[in-house]
Amino acid sequence: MTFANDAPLARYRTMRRIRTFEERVGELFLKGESAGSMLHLSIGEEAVVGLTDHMAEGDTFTTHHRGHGIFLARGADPMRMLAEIAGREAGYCRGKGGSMHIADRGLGHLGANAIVGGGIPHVVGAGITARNTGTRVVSVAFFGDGGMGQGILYEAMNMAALWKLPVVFCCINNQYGMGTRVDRSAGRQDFPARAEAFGLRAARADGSDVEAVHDAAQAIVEGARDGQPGFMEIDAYRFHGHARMDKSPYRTPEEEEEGRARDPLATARTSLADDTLLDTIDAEAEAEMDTAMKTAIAATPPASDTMFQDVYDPSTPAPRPQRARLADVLEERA
Amino acid sequence: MTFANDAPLARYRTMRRIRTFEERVGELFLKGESAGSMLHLSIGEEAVVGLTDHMAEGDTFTTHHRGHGIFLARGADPMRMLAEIAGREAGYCRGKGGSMHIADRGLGHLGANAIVGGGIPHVVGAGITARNTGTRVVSVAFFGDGGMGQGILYEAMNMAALWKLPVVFCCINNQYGMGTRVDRSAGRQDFPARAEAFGLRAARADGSDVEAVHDAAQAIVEGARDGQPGFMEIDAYRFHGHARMDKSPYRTPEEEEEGRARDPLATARTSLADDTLLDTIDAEAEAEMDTAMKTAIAATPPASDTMFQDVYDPSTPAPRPQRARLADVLEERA
Amino acid sequence: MTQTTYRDALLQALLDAMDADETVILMGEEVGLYGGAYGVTKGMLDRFGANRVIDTPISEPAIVGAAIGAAMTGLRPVAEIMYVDFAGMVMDQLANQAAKSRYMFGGQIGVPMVLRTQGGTGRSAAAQHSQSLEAWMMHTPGLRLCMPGTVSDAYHLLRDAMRQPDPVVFIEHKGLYTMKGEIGDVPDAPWGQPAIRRRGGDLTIASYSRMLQETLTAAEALAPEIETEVVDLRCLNPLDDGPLMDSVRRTGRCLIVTEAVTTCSVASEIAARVSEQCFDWLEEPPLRLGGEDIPIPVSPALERASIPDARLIEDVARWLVAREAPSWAA
Amino acid sequence: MTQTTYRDALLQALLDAMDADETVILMGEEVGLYGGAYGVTKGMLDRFGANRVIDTPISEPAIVGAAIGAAMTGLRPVAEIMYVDFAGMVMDQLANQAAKSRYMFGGQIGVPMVLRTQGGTGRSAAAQHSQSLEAWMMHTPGLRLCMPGTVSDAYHLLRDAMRQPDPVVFIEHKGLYTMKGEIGDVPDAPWGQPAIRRRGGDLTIASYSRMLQETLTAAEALAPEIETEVVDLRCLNPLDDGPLMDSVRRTGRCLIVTEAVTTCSVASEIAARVSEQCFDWLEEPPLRLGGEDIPIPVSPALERASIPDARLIEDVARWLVAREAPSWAA
Ligand SMILES: Cc1ncc(C[n+]2csc(CCOP(=O)(O)OP(=O)(O)O)c2C)c(N)n1
Ligand SMILES: Cc1ncc(C[n+]2csc(CCOP(=O)(O)OP(=O)(O)O)c2C)c(N)n1
Ligand SMILES: [Mg+2]
Ligand SMILES: [Mg+2]
Repeated sequence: MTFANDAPLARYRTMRRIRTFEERVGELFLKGESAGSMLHLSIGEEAVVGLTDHMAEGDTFTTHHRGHGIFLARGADPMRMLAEIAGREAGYCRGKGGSMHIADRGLGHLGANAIVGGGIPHVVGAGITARNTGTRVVSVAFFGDGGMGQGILYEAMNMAALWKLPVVFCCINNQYGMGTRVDRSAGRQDFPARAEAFGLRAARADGSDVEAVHDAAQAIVEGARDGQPGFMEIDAYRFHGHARMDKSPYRTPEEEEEGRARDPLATARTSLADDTLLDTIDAEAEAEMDTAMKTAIAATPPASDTMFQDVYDPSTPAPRPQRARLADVLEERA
Repeated sequence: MTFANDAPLARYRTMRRIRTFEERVGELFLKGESAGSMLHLSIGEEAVVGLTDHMAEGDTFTTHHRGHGIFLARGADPMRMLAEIAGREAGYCRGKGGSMHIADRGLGHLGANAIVGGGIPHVVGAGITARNTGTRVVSVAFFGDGGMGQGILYEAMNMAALWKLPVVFCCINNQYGMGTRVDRSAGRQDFPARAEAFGLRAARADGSDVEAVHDAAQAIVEGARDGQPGFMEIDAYRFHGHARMDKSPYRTPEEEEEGRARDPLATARTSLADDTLLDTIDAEAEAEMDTAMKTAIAATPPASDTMFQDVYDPSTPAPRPQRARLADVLEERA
Repeated sequence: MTQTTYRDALLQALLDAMDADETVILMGEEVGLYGGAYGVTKGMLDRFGANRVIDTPISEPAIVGAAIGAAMTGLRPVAEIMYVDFAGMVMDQLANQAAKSRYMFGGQIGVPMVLRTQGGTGRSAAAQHSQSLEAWMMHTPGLRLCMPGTVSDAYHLLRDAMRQPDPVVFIEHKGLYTMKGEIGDVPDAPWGQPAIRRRGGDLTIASYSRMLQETLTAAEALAPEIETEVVDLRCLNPLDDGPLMDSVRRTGRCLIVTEAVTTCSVASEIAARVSEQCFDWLEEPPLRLGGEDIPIPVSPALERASIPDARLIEDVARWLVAREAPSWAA
Repeated sequence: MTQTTYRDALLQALLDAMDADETVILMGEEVGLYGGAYGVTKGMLDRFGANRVIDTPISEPAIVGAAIGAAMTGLRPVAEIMYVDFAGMVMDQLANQAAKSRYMFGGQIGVPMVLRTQGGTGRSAAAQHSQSLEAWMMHTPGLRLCMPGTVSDAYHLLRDAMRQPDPVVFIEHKGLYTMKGEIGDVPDAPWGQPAIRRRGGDLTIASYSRMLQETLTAAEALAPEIETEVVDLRCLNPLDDGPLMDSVRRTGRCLIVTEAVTTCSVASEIAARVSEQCFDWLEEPPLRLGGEDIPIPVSPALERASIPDARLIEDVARWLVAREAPSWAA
């Protein structure tokens, strides 16, 4: 089946693929096949697709640690993502980066980041490149409500506003930074007001409704393309724990139930109303992700000498392994 | 002559003492008696006295590198300041700190700072102390318009708002950070709006009128004492260059003339209108600062072994001088 | 004495200090309601309330900055940075403010705070959550630096740290939290001094933190063939190197084992001191066994291969003492 | 060839690079209208315009972060941090982002940027404006690190730095800007390698940046009594130590002179390597001559006394080679 790429149905499909993907990531961990337990699922935050749908080929972006969904929305190959999350050579980063450091230059992904706020200023630089080279490229920084605590965000927003760069700051507010609800981390919770105070155009949208996000994001992303940097808050809920080991004991079951009721997939299903078609899409997503999962698990870990590669560009000799250094010293004295 | 301490005439006197003091600092440099040339005069910014007059004994504060005037307003001994600026043992910091690192625990001065923004978060901690110990102490961070570029300011303001701490952030906007006029560093120049976006009470006052500053600062400082942190911008002009070597070639003579016309001392003289009395005050200030200057210049530099003192508290052995370390090695092999 | 864990020993130190001294406060991300990212501070919020156990926004520079201000004004803050990898965000507050205040201000204003954090590999947490950055702190006069490698030290060093008049960076190891051991009635060695963990005459191995445990395992395996003296450096800055030098002068051989990137590391500093002070006693050059000079890869196999373990320590020790070349040096 | 200054050599390198490659941009505080805090970039704004010479707000972390993003997307930014003392604000962007991107992302995304900054003592600028923090960068795999100590290197190393595919931290010295010298037609040594500045058989002194000049002055004063070989390390990370080791194997003696705090410094790293690689050739232990382990005091006399100078280098050299004890070692 086909449908226009930038349309509610396509958005539903992307959101479903994200959710199914994230469920597989959870299984990967349970199977003991993931590299570590620092896996942050974006379930509940799929409506970010409403913003990414305004991005075009060539546009660049950075994400926080909870970035799987964003990258899928921008065209990622689920197999290579899962392989990376599993620490396999076939992964996007050859098993060096893992879940929190996926990147793909070709698709404009300048990198997920395990430092809260760490990737935010990079879009300012991407904006300078766009300006200086005269492209119409937009660069988007995705981060969480926790990122609102990082001073570097305000430094970056100020620069973007000052230089009128084609840059968007997108805060996915899932109400929590680990165990801290946003009312316990923000003196005032009106995040768009902060961005406006620095001279950005700002909006907030309901993250349980991808079409609302899509509508609000239009002016923000297109404004940025025209040199009016923007800020967008997507108001969502983190359905699961912070990472795989967290059972969220700091939230009540009632709150969780209410939060999970704000489900962008459910909202989309209701409004799209074609259950048969949607079920087919769901089944396709399952099949796609199952295949990706199998291939990723079957992939091999990186060979141990790859450890010394890519510290620098190949024009610089790789770091000398310490066994070689020690062997030199000791052999000379043998 | 005597007059109520917190009154326009007293404020004029303090402003005059600051100005005369800063003129002496300039002379100290010309005489070759200062430690280095990194001396930042606060001439033009004396109206900060309108805010400091709301501070009480026990209140604490931190300043930026241009902090001489603020500290004088809080009771500094000009001789000990000049001695410090000259790198003498009799200085506030025994000749270790210099102009940019004057402090005095007794007068509540937690330290001037040569890192733009560096001292700002310290008042948050002072605010926690005040809260936890149940005092009515306020802590004020003084910084320049350049400090508005530092992310740590926003982190600190957010914390102060979140925890309702007795803290004031005071931005002395002298229109320049070195050679950069504020319109070239700020995406949007409404600084109080930034503070409000974080949940602070905020105000801006005309820095050429100390009484206007005094009026505006009242609600800010007293609000902070009651647990409503505040932000205050004092709109002033940097009369001279950034530091002693800077002739400000990046500003036009017209702009400088206009800026220097915004003179808080001239404004105060006009409104106080008692020339004889004011002239006496001026003369007293000159005499006071002349004496301070003479004493400071006559003071001795620190002995060279003081270099190893105060790296740690005396309970920790002082760092071993390297000559002693080398002597050990070499003597053993003699 | 009963067995406890490194984690619980830390908790006990915090509890005892907060019971004894009401100026002690905790502040950091997730130290309260969540109980600490690695569970160290569980229960503290309920026990001491939100004024003394302060959950903060994700604002590392201001967390350290606020702790400094609190310390300057009479409290004894224990600030937490969740991973030492975030040190790059706070080195200004740490090295330019906390470390230098007493000095710059001529001795007037001390900063009696503890910065608790944890580092190291072992969880496939990748390049930004697995580092060992103690060298940055050791290169900063004015800071004190502790890295406990035993359960007893987790307790006693943290208690001692909270009594210091100067800023202490206290780096735990994520791979040690579940380690079991006993808390001694008294510290294994005085504050600021190394502890000799094992006596032996053939070789001195200096280490600290998790690598101390790997070293002890290796020493056990080497005995009685090779008698290893194991020196736990514990308090790295200022470093009291006397006991280490005494040991090396006895054994004539010194191996330094750390987990950090080797270049410009604590191991390099120790090696430099050993050759300065023990030159005429040395049978062999002091050798560094550290982490490879690379970022930490996420792949569990690569991560493990990038740092020393007991096996590698044994290999090098045998070669150093008995000239038995290991397989990898063929 | 005509004499020029270290400052003008740097300017020339920037001009030539920007003329040759329009992807090169400058960004930092006061690099444009003001012409640079130390006057290096005077005239650049007029010549290249505000899109390529970018005055920034006082936001060091975001300056480095923005440079990283620009580098990732095709430009070759030269970002400036006015004083290396502000490194503590940018180490996260530098060490966790710039240095690790290529590695974490499996080789896909390089960060070809230069971070220009300056450090060192000499201006009574006190504890937060006088430091030498290169050890932090040398401890960071993925960074390149250069510290030019001659006029010709100021030009050639900066040009080379701007051609690198990886991030280079380029640390100038505030005390060298007015130093005069010639820019060679070709670099004094290949990129990444040390330069032998003087030949001699009695003693090797390794140094870089301003201490190289003090070392050369001392070497001159020592000759012909003591023939000193002076090795300029120039490119500290990754360090090609081969030429230094060759030299030490010839002379049997090594002194390392730096301005930074000695503990855990570049000098410590060099000393560790020398004893590892030259143990059997050494007549004396490798010795470190560095800054005192203290913050830099503002008093000009104390500041001077806190770091090595030619006189002290001479003293130690005479003692090392000729066993003449200096007055201070009585
Ligand atoms: C600088 C930094 N501080 C702290 C952490 C630890 N940490 C990882 S994720 C996280 C919470 C982030 O919350 P948010 O930004 O809202 O993202 P979310 O996890 O909710 O998607 C924290 C504190 C980190 N990785 N980096
Ligand atoms: C973190 C940091 N960045 C840069 C500098 C260099 N510097 C010193 S003062 C100054 C300008 C500060 O401007 P502002 O805050 O407005 O204070 P003013 O000098 O105008 O009083 C700069 C850039 C510094 N000292 N610290
Ligand atoms: Mg969140
Ligand atoms: Mg200013």
